[in-house]
Amino acid sequence: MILRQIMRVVHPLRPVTLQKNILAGINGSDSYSTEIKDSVPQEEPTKKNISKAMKAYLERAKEHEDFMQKQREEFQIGKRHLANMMGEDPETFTQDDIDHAIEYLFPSGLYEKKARPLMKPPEEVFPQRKAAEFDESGRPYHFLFYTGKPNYYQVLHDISHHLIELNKFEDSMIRKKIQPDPNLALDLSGYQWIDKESLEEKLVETIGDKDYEYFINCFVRLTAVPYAYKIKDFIFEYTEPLLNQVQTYDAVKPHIDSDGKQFITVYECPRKAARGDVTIRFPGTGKITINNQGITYFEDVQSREQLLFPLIFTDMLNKVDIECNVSGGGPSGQAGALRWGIAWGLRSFVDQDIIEKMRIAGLLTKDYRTRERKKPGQWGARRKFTWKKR
Amino acid sequence: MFGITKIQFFNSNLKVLSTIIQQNGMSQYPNYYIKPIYKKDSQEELIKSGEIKKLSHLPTRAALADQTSSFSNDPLANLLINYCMREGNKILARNLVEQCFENIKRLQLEKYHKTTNEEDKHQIDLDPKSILHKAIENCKPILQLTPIKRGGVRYQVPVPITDKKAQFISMKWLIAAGQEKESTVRFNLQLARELIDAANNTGRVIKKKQDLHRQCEANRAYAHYRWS
Amino acid sequence: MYSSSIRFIFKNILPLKTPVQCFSSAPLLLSPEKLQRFRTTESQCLKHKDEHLGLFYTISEEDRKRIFIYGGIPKSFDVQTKTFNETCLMIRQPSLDIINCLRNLDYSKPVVRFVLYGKKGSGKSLSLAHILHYGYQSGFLIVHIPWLGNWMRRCKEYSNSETKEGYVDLNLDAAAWLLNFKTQNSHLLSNPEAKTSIDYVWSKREITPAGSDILNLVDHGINRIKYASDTIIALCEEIKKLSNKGIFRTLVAVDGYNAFFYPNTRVYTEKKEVVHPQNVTVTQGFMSLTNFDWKNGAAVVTVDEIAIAEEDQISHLPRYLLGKEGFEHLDPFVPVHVQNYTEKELTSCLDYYRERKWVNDYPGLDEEVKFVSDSNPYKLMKVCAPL
Amino acid sequence: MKIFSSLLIISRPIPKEPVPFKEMLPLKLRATVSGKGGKSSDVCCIHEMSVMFACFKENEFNQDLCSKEVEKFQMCYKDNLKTSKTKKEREAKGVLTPGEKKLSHKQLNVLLKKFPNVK
Repeated sequence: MILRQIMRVVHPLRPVTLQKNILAGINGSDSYSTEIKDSVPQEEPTKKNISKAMKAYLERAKEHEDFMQKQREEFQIGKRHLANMMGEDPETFTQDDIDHAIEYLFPSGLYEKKARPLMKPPEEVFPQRKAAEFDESGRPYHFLFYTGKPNYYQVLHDISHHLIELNKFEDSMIRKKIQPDPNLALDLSGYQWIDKESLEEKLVETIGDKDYEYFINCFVRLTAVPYAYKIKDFIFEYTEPLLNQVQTYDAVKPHIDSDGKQFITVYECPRKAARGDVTIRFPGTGKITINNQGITYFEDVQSREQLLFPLIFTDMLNKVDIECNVSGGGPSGQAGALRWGIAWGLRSFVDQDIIEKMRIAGLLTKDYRTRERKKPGQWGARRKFTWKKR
Repeated sequence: MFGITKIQFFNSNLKVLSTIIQQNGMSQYPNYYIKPIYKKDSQEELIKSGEIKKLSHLPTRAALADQTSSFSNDPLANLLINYCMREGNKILARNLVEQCFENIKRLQLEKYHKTTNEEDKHQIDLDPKSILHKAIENCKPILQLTPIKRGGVRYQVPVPITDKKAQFISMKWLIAAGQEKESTVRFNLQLARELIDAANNTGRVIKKKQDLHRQCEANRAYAHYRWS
Repeated sequence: MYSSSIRFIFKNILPLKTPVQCFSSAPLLLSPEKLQRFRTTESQCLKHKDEHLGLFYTISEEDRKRIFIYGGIPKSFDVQTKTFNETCLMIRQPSLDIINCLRNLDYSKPVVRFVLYGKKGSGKSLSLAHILHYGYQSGFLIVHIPWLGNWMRRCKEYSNSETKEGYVDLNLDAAAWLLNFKTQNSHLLSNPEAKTSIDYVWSKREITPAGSDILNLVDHGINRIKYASDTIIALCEEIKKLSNKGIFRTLVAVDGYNAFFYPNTRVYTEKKEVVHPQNVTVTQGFMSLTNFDWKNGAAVVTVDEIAIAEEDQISHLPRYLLGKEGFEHLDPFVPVHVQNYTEKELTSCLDYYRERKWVNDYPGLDEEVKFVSDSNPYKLMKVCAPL
Repeated sequence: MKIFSSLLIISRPIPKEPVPFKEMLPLKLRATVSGKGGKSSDVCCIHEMSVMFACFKENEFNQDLCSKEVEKFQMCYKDNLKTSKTKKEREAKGVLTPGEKKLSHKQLNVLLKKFPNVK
């Protein structure tokens, strides 16, 4: 849940709404994809010819609504209790405060984040359900209702519709002897198709592996059309960006110290078991201090070269002063930690272009690889015991 | 607390979008991570050819501990260090290879001072790295013999090999030649001699390569066997 | 954590000596102006002045054969000189300071002691070599121990002394040293006034009578290895007397002097007990030479971490390395700090390397090398080696 | 007596009961094939190899003098690797290559699905 929340922040491209209104414009009905709350009829229908399916659905919907209502009330009470426990005002107690409180009251070291205690509004905890897909007489709204996966097939239907349209358009352009503009061509680099789980969530339907593969194949074929940029919005709805660059470039503004020098400190630079922090002062003379020692702190040349790497890469070797503290791990790990710290701190003093180059040079990625654990029943991480017949 | 998690998440560039991490063999990086391009000039080339745009959306792996953008850093020399390494003792392996380079320089400089002719002097290569490159290039075999069982008989069948494999074999031979010496001679000195010899297209390793080619030639009748 | 890697890096050079980057020779390709930047043609150490700081000067082949044939130049540097086809030393501040002092000393006063100290590989031994060259050129009688660690930690042979109870002789090393002394000073020893003052009775039959040549005394020590250690003591006393008389002006130079005060030697008695350096016979002679009870001479010694066992290499400062005993023995002395390269020395050294075709140049080499080696002369040499 | 009777039983003719045919599976070919076998040979560049060897023999295995042949051989091998790789990919995906006569089971299945049995 936490992650999902964050994702929303990271990817503003992705539609935030969870309402299933993708098809609303096409067949003119909007009710099949709305939330339960909106669609559940509040008063009993008076008509006699209400179908059995509708009846069953209404029963289920009411049951669910009652359940959710109960949950909501419980959540509200729980929230107030929690606020009292934390000594804060229950009226202004937000979801963030709840999360803090839970973290504080039930500290959990469980590795799997999903297994940790949480308290979220019931709408987030319990899965969404489809609203009624048929009217009172039992007639489905959607023409693909009987496929069992109407939303999924609707998307495929749309794809084929677009494909036909685009082909027609291309034919007409060829007749006019107009070439497609290469500048406008659809650039999907940096994006990937949404994965199966997100797609399922989006469609509120479970789909099989083969269905997903078919879905991807259809989209690949659609994007191969020269005029695919005309339906950019439709295609990007089903993609997600691979990497959000803005975050890498977002360097912190340097502080000013008492001497009027700019400085920036990077805390918790990790590599293997080593942890360190790096302070970079701008303008400097190229002095480097590691644990109150010079570069001689590292005996081997490789570690020294590691510290040199970000500095020569950005041409900042004699322009900054560096102070580092590092502990834990071995020399190589410590040097790696400091290398990352220096590179990360230097972003504040160089321009965007060089930051991007540094990223491609692999300086801004945290090297989170660690020693693989030994497994029982074998010699080490991978090596097995010598095989003996008996 | 959550503020911090958020920042860490951003910093690490990790793609947590899909909860399932796309596995990439035994690697700890997902398969869409590209390898770092850590040399400045190779980045310049990419910028010129415009391929850098394609990389701008892909996350990069962290540069390894022996990679720097310095001109003195040579990937092939790093590879040689790694092949020489025993039990992860990289400091020793690096020292040996660097001493070997030093010895190459000493031997070549000695030759340089001995020759009196100006033109001959220019002919002598004083760069140990270019000698290493030449030596490895010269020692690369083209074919390899693989035993293939046919009707209960093992045939040594000549098989073409990829460039990567050829390079590995070449370096393996060079290191083995360096280790094959009297106990009074140091490994680094012997390796230096072998490298200089191989760079001049003479010496034991070149002979070994030619022997392999000779054997392949003798067994060329089996060439059509290969995998079934 | 790091001790292992330290040990590893310095293992190869431990018994040798750390060098300074200095050397040079015949101009090859560079223009004269560029040449001036790192090389001087002034081979007379007498004339070396502040303006020569950071420049290389050449030691002629004869001088080198005279002074350094039995050591005095660290082995790693020796290899360099062979590769470069010439012996060049860099003129650096510490050696220049001492040479200036030696030039202006009042030799009627008791002996002045200079102590060169500095971190590993900062160039103490080569500074000493420069001073020795000066001493040789200006006619000093040179009493030079190339590397004391060779006696205390890597002695060739040891035996209980016959003349002194509880002492140990290092006769082979002593004889080798006498030979070294003879070659270094042969031109001075032929001085007719250089005579022994008293009789030396070695055994019933062997006597060096008073009034015989010092050269005879030295030769006796070389020929009768059994008495080499005792000869050194006798020689030291004679040198002191002759210097007091004004016949010789003496320069005592000891590399790794602190080994005289480091108790864990690798010299053993016949019972396999570790011998304190003060109980080694030859020590006596040099201890008295570094004392200040004589005049018309000077003593230059270096204290070095490498002269003692690895586990005790904590500090490079003289007080630690000499210990209380040694410090009081030398007190008062002139401490001279040998530091890492300055910016000018570094560029001069790298220019020299380039001229000798030792490094393959690339942009940014100087800065990178400076950062990686921290301007330490020995480290710089090692870093430049594979480039 | 006992033996005799048992013999009698044996000699008695066994009544032939007609085994009724049961149609366990429908009597027609299936529309799919399973992916067994399919080993392919990767022998290639034999001609280039023999040319190269001939050159080698002439020049006492001095590679410098045969650089042209060697390059040809290596190019051939490289091209072969590339084509076989793309071919393998297509086969694994079941994409049909026009004009290809040897088909993988996946490609066959695609083809069979396109032209099903007449019912």
